[in-house]
Amino acid sequence: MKLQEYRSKEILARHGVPLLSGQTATTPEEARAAAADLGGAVVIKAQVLVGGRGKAGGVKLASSPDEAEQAAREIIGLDIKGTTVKTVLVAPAADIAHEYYLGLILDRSSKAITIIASAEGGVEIEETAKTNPDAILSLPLHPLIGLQEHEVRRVAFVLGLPADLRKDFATVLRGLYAAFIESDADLAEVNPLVVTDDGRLLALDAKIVLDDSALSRHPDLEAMRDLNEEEPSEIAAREAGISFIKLDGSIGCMVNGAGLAMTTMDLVKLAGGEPANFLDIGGGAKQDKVTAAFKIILDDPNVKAILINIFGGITRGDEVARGIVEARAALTRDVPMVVRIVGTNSEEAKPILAEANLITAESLDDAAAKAVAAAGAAA
Amino acid sequence: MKLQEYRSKEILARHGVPLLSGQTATTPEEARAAAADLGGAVVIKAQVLVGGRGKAGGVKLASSPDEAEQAAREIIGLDIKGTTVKTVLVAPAADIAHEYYLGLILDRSSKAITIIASAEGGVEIEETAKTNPDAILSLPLHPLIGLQEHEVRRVAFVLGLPADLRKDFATVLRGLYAAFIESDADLAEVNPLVVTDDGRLLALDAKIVLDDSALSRHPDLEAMRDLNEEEPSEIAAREAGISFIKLDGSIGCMVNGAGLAMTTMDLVKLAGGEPANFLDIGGGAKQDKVTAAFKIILDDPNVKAILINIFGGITRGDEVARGIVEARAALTRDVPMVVRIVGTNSEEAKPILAEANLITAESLDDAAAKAVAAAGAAA
Amino acid sequence: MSILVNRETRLLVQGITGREGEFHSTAMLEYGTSIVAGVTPGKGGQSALDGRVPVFDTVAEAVEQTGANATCIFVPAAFAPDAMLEASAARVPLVVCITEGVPALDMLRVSHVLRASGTRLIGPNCPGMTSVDEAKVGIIPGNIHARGPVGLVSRSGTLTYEVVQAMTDAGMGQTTCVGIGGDPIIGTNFIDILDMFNQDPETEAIVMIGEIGGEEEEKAAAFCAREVRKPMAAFIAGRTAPPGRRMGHAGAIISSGGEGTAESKRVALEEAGVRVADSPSHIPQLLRDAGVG
Amino acid sequence: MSILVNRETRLLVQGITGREGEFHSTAMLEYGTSIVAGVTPGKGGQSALDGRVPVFDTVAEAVEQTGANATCIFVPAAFAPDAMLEASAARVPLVVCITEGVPALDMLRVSHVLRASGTRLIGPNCPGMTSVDEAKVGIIPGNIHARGPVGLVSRSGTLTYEVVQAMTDAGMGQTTCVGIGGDPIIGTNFIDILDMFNQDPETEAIVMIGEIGGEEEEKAAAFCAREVRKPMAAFIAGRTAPPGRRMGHAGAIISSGGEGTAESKRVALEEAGVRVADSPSHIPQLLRDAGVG
Repeated sequence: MKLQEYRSKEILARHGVPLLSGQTATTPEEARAAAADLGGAVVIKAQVLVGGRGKAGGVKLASSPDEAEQAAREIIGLDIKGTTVKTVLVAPAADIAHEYYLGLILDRSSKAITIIASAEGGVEIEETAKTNPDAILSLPLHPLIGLQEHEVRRVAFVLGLPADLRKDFATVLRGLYAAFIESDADLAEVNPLVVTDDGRLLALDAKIVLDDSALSRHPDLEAMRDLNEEEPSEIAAREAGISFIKLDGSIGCMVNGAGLAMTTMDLVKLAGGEPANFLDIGGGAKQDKVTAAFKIILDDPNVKAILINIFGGITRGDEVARGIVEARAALTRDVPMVVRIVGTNSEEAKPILAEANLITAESLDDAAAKAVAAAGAAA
Repeated sequence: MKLQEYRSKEILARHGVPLLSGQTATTPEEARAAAADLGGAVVIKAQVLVGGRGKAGGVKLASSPDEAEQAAREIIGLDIKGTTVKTVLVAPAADIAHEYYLGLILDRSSKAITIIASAEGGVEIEETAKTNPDAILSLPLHPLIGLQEHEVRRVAFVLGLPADLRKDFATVLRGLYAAFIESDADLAEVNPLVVTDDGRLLALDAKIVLDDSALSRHPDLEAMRDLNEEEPSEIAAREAGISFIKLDGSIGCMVNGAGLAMTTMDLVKLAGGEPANFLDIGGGAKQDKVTAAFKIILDDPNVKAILINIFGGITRGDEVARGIVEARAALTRDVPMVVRIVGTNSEEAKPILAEANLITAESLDDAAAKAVAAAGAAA
Repeated sequence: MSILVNRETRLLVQGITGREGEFHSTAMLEYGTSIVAGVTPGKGGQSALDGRVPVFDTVAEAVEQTGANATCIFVPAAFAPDAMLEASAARVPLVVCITEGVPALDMLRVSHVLRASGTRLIGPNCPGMTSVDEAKVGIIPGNIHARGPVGLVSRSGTLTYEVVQAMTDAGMGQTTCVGIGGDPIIGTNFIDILDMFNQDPETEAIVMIGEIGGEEEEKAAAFCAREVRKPMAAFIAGRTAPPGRRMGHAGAIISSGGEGTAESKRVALEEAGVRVADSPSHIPQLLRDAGVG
Repeated sequence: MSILVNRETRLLVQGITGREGEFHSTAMLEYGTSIVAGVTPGKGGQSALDGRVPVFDTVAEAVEQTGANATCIFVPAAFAPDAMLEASAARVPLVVCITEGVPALDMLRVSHVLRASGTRLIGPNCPGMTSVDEAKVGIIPGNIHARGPVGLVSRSGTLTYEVVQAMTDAGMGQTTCVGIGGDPIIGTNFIDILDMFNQDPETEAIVMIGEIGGEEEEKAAAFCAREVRKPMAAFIAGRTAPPGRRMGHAGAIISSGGEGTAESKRVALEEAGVRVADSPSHIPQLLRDAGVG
């Protein structure tokens, strides 16, 4: 789960990372008040989870409350890569002498939390990785003893920080590490980390991405979820315990298992169609989940057909078949459905599906082809 | 450094270990007041660092303040293995249904903190190790991840604790472990850990031994040192940065290096004498240290001769020789001195020693023989 | 021959008295797997699966009493890290963790400790493995297999079943089928299993099922080019997955920088001489084209 | 031949600009040791020992720039654990820590991490080692040695010098003399070094200097009985030490239960066929009796 900048900064501040926290605002008037309250020049920043807000006009400087209000007016409501800006952060502006990049990632390859640092901050690290990979220090930490003093020193020396800021840098890196560990993060980055004209070290922007598998032990962080930036259908799916991602095609998919769900999408595409979603209904799919899945899929008006692909293992085919038939009876919108059920009790599933007049298929390739045909006919 | 029972309990209580802490008393009247304050039956326990206080009469039950005063009167002033009891602990008495042993040691052999547990508590674990070694569970913990839940469970099951006390046991073991780690202990034990007649789990006695090398980062624990139980000469030595242990012989030893100091003692014994002390003056022995060492050695009236054995490495022989000559001039008591200086600048040391009329020796065997002879002549 | 598990496997099940543990243990027993012990703290002395398996309080005791040499873990995510560490501390050489949703930082710790102590960890969030007609450890349905010359390794669950079923339907049997798990931090990766198949005399060909996310397939491709001389086919799921989104599996995510795509993995494998299928159903034919069967 | 260090040793000194570090580095340089770098954080770019050795901010940089393959640590106890970890992280294969007074719990952590990563740690609280006429790493006075056929290993400092001097005086030279340190938790124990000497073709006989505390001498005795066919002599310090007291070295303590006595060690060694001396000065004769020299 990605956290908004102001939330990420909240967490880092708790761990002693020096930053200019500012105030959030959802209206131009609030932004004006915040600027007046902070005094001096401020920067107004769109709080969105997608990247590239700067280029999209989502970040503006303002030297007075008037200008802040005007800037907020321009930013709030702006569409940035499909997300409408609802909130801005109004933070004191800083005079920047130098920008650095400092991040921690959970690197699956080295199976280690890895420090990523660069003296070329302010641009996306992926960009630096392409243009100047030698400018990036990548330092994997020991998984059992974590961040050590010599690693803190080494990063400071490699970045070439002024000697009198090395102690402050240690505070930043230790705080970033503590925040990473204590919030079970996948990523925690400060970009840019700046040295100001008056010689202070400050985190000007921050980004934390949390490990979804660990969220259940962090109710305080779960509460930071920004529902404003999620598809309502995805919120509904999460609440129903279904793994769902909305896409742009016309063929809704309902599958058990993530790998098989991706494969089903791939085969829809291979058969000439476009999947409308990724949907993994999980193991032992019961009727209430099937019902919820139907509703989520059909709430998308683009969906012209549904492909149901269930490989029975834990899940029993006849139970799923009955669930489908019963759930379908309650649907508000009827679209063609292609159902493929294999594995445990798939034979028992066949008469149930046949009686309900559902299109069936033996192989996955066949099921995908039939779903694409059905969607084409319905369009 | 060994901590007294009441100090050890203080630390364990801070880490949530359930116990009956009680109050210390240094006079029978204080013990009476403590017993009255606590109410009910109490146990009066001598606070000494040597073992076997129970057999020596240092632990007594008292069912009233009167009895408590009487018991304290008998215990305070008692000599237990050379230590005079100054303080007693007055603690509530418990009705014991079962006694267990639970300890954590730093095991040099497995290089791990190791849980030692036995359902046969109340006796010294060394005793159980001899009589019934199978009754002892020895469980080394992973040095980097420490105590794990499965280890807590396992100890509880092996001890055969009642099911409803397993959760309380987890509190005890986790608390003991936290106390061990946070105080940099060498040993932390609860013996006995008891189940009372009314089904409570309690630490009735506790012992913590601290790692001397880590004391500098625990000023609060250093302050728990019981100077009452140390030889004044050993206290003086520690303050002078000298490693010193008083023994019963007549030949004082002053050596640089611990292994060589032990060897010097061994050779004194081999030559028919008895060493009066272990004394390691450390590397680069300067004159102030030599002066302090002389004073500490000569404060022991049994000392009839001094054997000085210096192997120059870091330490320069001529400097030590000059230090000896100058320090000797200020001595209040004159005993024969045998000086052996080898290694760095030992040639330059010779004329200095000769001029001062000190007995010199080339080999260590020779030095030991001369010291024994000198002590015999002086006696 | 087969890899990881076989007729000598003496299986312990951690969480055997739970719903999932009991259901799948019954299926494993029916497949012919020798389940010698179960562990549920507090239920020591009882028995499970209609009296067929003794239950112990601790793994240490179970191992001591029964000589168990492998364990399958069904305990909830909050307790799974401790269960894995317990098995390793009791020197069980093979630990298979089915549990889904274990936090990555826990797995960082656990996988490092287990690897350093020489314990082989499969998973977590994996379906386990079947050595066909010898032993089944995990949740792969037993009836989809047929014995034959192909080893299969996969990051996925039901997709594995899909491929196995397609192979069995096409008359192409398997030695061992292994699901290594879909999480970012897992105990055993593709290369470890490919190496075992490469050295197993009875395995004549290898199928690898990957998906988007990470670089493990690319690394496996490099390993195959260097070490593996047996015919190979592969399938990579997620060609249609959008970047930056987690596709069900915690590990299945294409980074916003574009690493971890199906295309990158496909190209790497093809360059290593591995035949990559467009659909799971094409795999048997690709292997036939390579001279298998 | 010799063990651990030789003419190929390219030494790094951590804490080279400190008082101890500078003094002993000068002595090592004078002995002929090749010191290629020093590390003092914040002094990178300067030089030490009258311009003869470049100083770096980090071990990683020093290794990268100079190819250092061993390090000698002189930093204060509070910083020594981090220094050892830094050397290991930079993949320096041999770490010699002279520093005394490192807390045992720190060493538990450090020694485990270094061992798991394949770094050889000698010490802490040790005098280091000399491969006679080849390289000296540590603080053993160089002038007490003579080259010859005997390898020496010891838990002690000045006692080591005493024995070496006695041997040299008696015309019995050494291959390598190693002080492994007097702390309870050390990186390398007797057995590791005995094994190296046992395999070193030029080492014809071995001297072992032990002291009270722990069971390492007893374990070494068992190893000697099993593996070592070269003549051996030993000395154990502390026959007169009282139980329960720490004799200077953090590790030199006889437990109140009576383990760790000089007598127990002496008996174990004699039973393993090792000749045990009553005085360090007897060692050369014991070796002669065994046919050495």
